[in-house]
Amino acid sequence: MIPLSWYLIAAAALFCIGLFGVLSRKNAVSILMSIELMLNAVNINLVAFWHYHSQIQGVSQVAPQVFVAMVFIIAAAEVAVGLALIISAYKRRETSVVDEMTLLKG
Amino acid sequence: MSGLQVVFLIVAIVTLFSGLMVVASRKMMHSALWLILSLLGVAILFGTLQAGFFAIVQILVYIGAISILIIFTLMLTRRVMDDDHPGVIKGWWLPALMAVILFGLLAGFMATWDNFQAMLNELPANPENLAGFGAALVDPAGYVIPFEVASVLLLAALVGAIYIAAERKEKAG
Amino acid sequence: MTSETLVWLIPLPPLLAFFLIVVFTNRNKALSHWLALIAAGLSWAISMVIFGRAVRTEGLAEHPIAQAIPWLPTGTTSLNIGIQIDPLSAVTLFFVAITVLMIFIYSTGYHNYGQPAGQHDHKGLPPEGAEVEDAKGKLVKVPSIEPMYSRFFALISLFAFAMFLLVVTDNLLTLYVGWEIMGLCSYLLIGFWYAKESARKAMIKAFLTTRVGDVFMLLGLAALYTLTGTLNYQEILGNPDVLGQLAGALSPVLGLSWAALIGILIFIGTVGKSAQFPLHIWLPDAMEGPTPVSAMIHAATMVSAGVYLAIRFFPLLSVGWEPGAALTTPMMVMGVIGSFTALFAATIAVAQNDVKRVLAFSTISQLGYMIAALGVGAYAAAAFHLVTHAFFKALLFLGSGSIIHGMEHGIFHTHEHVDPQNMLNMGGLRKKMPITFWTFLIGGLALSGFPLITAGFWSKDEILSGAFKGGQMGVFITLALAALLTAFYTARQITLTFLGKPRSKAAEHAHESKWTMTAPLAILSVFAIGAGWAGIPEDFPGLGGLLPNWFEEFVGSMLHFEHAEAVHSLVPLITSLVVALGGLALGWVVYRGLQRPVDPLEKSLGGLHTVLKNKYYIDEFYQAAFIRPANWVANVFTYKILDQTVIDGILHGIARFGVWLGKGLRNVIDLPVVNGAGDNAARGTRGVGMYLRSQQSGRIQQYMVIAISLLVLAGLVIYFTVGMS
Amino acid sequence: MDFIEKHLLTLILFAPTVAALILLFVPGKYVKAFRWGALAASIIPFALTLVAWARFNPDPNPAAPFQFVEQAAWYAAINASYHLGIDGISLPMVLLTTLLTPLALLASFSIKERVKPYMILFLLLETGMLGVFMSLDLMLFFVFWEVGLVPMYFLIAQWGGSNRNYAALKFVLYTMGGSLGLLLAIQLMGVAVGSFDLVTLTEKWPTIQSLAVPIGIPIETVKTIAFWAFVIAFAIKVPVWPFHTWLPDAHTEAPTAGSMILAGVLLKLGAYGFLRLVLPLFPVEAQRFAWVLAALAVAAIIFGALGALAQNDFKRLVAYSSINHMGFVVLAVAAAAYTWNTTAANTLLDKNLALSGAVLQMFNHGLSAAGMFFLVGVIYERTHTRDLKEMGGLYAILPVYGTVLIFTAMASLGLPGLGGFVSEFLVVRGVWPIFTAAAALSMIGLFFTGAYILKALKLVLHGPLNTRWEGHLTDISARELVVMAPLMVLILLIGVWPAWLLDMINRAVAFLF
Repeated sequence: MIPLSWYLIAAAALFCIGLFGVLSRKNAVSILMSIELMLNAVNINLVAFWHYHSQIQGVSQVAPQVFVAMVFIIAAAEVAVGLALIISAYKRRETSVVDEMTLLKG
Repeated sequence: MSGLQVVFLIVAIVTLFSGLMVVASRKMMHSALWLILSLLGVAILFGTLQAGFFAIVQILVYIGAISILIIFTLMLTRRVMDDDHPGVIKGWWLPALMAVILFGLLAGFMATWDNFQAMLNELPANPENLAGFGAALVDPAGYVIPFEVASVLLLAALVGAIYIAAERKEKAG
Repeated sequence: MTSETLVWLIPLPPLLAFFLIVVFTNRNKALSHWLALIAAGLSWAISMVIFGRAVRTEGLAEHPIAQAIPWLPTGTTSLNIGIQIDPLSAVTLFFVAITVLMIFIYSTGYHNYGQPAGQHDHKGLPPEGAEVEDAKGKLVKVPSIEPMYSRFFALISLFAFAMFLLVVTDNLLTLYVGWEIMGLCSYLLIGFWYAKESARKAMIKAFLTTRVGDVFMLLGLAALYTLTGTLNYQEILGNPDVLGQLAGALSPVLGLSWAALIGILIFIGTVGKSAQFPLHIWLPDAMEGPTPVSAMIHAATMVSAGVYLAIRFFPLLSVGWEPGAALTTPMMVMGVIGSFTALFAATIAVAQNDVKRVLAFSTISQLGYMIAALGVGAYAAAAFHLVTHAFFKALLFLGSGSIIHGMEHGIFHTHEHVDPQNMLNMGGLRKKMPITFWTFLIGGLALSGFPLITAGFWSKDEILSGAFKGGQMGVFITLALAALLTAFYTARQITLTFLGKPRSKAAEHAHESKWTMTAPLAILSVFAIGAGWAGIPEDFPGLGGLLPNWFEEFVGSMLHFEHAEAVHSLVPLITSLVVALGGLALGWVVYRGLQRPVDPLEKSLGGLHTVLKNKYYIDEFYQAAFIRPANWVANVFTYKILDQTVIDGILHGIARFGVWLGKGLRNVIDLPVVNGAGDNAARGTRGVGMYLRSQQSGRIQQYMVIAISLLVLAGLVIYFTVGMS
Repeated sequence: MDFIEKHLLTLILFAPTVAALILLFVPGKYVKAFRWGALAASIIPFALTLVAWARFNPDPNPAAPFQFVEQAAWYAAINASYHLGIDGISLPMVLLTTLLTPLALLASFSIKERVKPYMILFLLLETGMLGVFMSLDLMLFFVFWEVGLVPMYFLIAQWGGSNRNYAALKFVLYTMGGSLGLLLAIQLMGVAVGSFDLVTLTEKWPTIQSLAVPIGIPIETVKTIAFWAFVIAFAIKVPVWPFHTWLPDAHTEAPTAGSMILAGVLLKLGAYGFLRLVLPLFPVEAQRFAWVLAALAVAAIIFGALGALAQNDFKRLVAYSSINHMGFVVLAVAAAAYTWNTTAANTLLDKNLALSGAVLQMFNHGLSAAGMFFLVGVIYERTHTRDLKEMGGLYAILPVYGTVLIFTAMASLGLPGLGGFVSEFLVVRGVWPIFTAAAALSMIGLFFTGAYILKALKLVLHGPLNTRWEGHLTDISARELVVMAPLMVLILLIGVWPAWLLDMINRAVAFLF
């Protein structure tokens, strides 16, 4: 009984919050957390559209479910690798502040 | 305004607020705790969408695994916890501005869609058809390949994570 | 057991012996030779049983002992192989089994079984003798045992297997199998002492020369199989319809009928195997093998196989011919080649000094006789001569081996360095080696056709009278001349070897061989005499009719036409008497009192003798005319010019063209145009990059901000242009 | 058992690949594990082939000409499918492959360097070869055709002799050059008929009247071009004179086991292509150009033998002998092509005999050539030279080796009683009434076959004792005898009793052509 738009707006908001975090936070762990927020926003959208399409077709739709599952998996993988990298970087440089990692500097 | 809509609004507000706190708190540990709350909110949102399975998975995977992992990492990199200076970069207004514009854009785009205001009705019983979902994941004509690839990816990520984070016996240089 | 089963069993024991010796007993000399001997004995015993049954069977030619099994599936049908004993194979089996057994027994003695191993003996070389202490403690040299004793028995068993297979089989394909395996065995046995350079050459020569004939024969086989759909003797040779069809159909070659063409192709196989001119060159060189091998090749098996094949295919070779009619083309070819070879080889034999080489050329000559006999249609005579020749030639070869052994004994004793095979070094061996002498004499007389008592007389006489009756005077005269020469060189050989005084110290101290060698000689000499009595012509003055001409009746029954006997004439009889006795006498007179090891003929014949001694320089001619060109074609033309220069040249040319094209493109297009433009673009980019570089902070988030702002900008543009419309 | 029954060919085909993948994860220092593991892995397909042999019905069923068929969707978009199946022609080839690979691996135990990649490449090679023999889909055929090429290239280039780079490059470029046309022709046919399935193509392509996509060239011309593309690709592989010069180089430089497989199986791929693809797909063109093939085959027989006679390098000599022997296969193919539409009973028989002989010749040559190359390798490992002039008189030092060598050489020479004779006789007999002159001329080659074999034996074994080697050489070892024994037994078995193999070939050939 909730309009689809509410979910979409909420997801967009969450996504933008996450984006802001990714762009503005200094600490790598925080960035990672922000990314999680973005992924969650995406998931809200996916589940909402799953509900919407299932409702139109009258049958549960598989494809959105699979996408959601994929997002879960990718999120898990990303966190695992990301955190491992952070720990590794921390051990070498005693910091997890992204500003201090500027190997790419020209 | 039905009860469900009220619930939705409350949960959405809590979720967004805690999301904001995740990116705004100074202390990392606080961020992490706010994150849990936000994730929980998302799980409830799933529930309102009658996706109970994903709600549970959300709790299990995100809150049970990912958040805990993040907290562990924070504890391992202890110095960070005592970090007291501002958590955001100096020119934080630019990303903030961009986020707002992006939100406006997204909302504007979506609003042009005809079905934007479509109502989500209650689905019939057993809406998720988990058996069908499960079968589709292992059906050669369905999604077995993405599924398998994702599994391998996960495995590779785990192996890689262990490899990266493992203590090196012989330190080069 | 039924005769059929028994016939199947004949070739098997030697084969089994071969495998057993090769795989298991090759380190145990006694076990090896016992295996071989038992195998040969078994084959001999079964052969005799079969021969006995065959002789007693009425109408064996029409209803041979035969049995076949499918072997090669060919479409819906299959090619069958099997066994068949008819009169021809029965008599062949008879002499093959006996000579093979004798040669086996002889071999144990020849290879010095029971003697110690030589200190300096080496595999691949003839044993040089061992030094042992005698009773007085003095070092003496005695013959030593062959180092590759087991190997010899293995190979000769395989050889025997192949010959038995060839004889008992009922079709041309299996015959070819035996034929080629024999080729292999002769190759390996001629080169038994492979470390000798001469043996190494001789073995290849033997194999390749006979292979020339074999490939033609294979073509004949293919043609025959194509036209008749079978290779079975009875179905082709015993079937006048098939023969008639073959004779009627015209082949694409020289206007010959298919029968004639196939006949000639198969006959070329015989020419190779039976060492007829022009493929005779391998046989004298084949003397490089141990003497039992020579006996095996020249008497019992290989060369006989060639003649056997020709006799076997006589119905095809002579299709359309009957006594008195014009000869068919293959018969004319056989008549010419046979009689020419007979005379040609006999002339060479006169000038040879090696005791085995004389016999080798005499073999070629005698085989020519048989071929010529077939050419004039004397079918039974050819078969008869095949049998008698096998006996006396085996006897002569084994005898010559005994002589060589005796001489070697003398050499060991005196340490004199002479060639134990050169007859000019011998002389007077009669007293030293009595058994060898008497048996060799019997063999020699049989070879030269000594009247009445020897087998050779009867068979040779039949051939001469066959040629005479057939009206082939050219063949008759040639053969008579050859017979004269045969008697002459036989007398020369016997005189030089056994009579007179020793011309070397070694000959003085020669010693009779042991019983394992002399006993086979004695047994064979019985057959060298007695075998002739089976075929005394009925119209022979005086003796004719005393014994029935059993052989002619038995083997002659193979042919379907009646032998129309012409009016008997005394000319051939008198001729054979004159040439045999005259030749013998002449030879004895010339060589009677020879003192020094120089051949008196050398002086009297002069240059001709040199030509004869060098075998008409045919080897040299072949070397120049065929072998060297063939090598040139292989080395220079095919390999160097065709493969390496032309074909590879083209390939490398293509490759080089590819490289050239690539380089050209690079120089003309890539470097100035593409690279030029690229370089300039790169330089520009670099400049811009250098400027931008200063703008790079290395902070990921800044990059992301830029990226996302661009994204947002793009979204705004789209939103306000496309989205609005 | 049901699973094995249904997927027998897939199991045979991919067992080596799976083993190779497993070996990939074993650390390279466990040399023994690789040797024995690869050997054990290659015995699995052999055992399964025996199962297939036992369950194979030699009588072809017109409704289902192929047995153990497996079909699965692959590239559905272009109608190419994973379609496997074997009949009486391919089964002997599969057996040959699965038999020779373990033997070659056993022969490779003497490889000391980089054992891991060597064994893995070898197993992949086996899959490639087997795939060609089993494929019933041209796309699949082509894929496996190329898959076999790559490991061989590396085997030659990595473990080869002194001139290996040149040889490997020549081999790979030459074969690739042929494959190019093959691929284009396959695509052309696939587009024209709308399927790459061999069974469908065999039905439709020979009688096709127009291309699906008109390209403005008459259909006959298109077919002729496709025919030549096929013929040249296969002729290079066989190899037919004058496309043969890659072979002596590749064989000579390849490691021993590589030469065994190269001569034993890879050459058969070309001949198999002629039988499986050229004859059924291009009967009209094949008949029109049969005389060209026959002429080239005779040239291969004669020049192959003469080329072998010219060599003083033992391995090169054996390599040239392959050209000579494979010429007979092509000659039989030419004869069959010439008479493809005959109905006369005796010509049918001729054709049948020629083709049976050809398939049997492929099998026999696989045995004897592999044996010869192995024996060359054995002597090379001991003397470190292949120059015949430096050998000689070795019989006295290596009696067992000498005996084995003589046996194998005689099989190669075509001695009656051994395998080679039966097939050569069948070919000559079958070709004789169709191409009489060619059959007669091939006798020259047959004669020189004898000449070069004897030359090799003479220079290796016979002659005065070579003191240079005395005391330095050891006779053939038990492991090497184990490699030779199955080959020798089979050679003898086919020579004495060919029916067990020939019967199956014969029925398949009679059914197919």
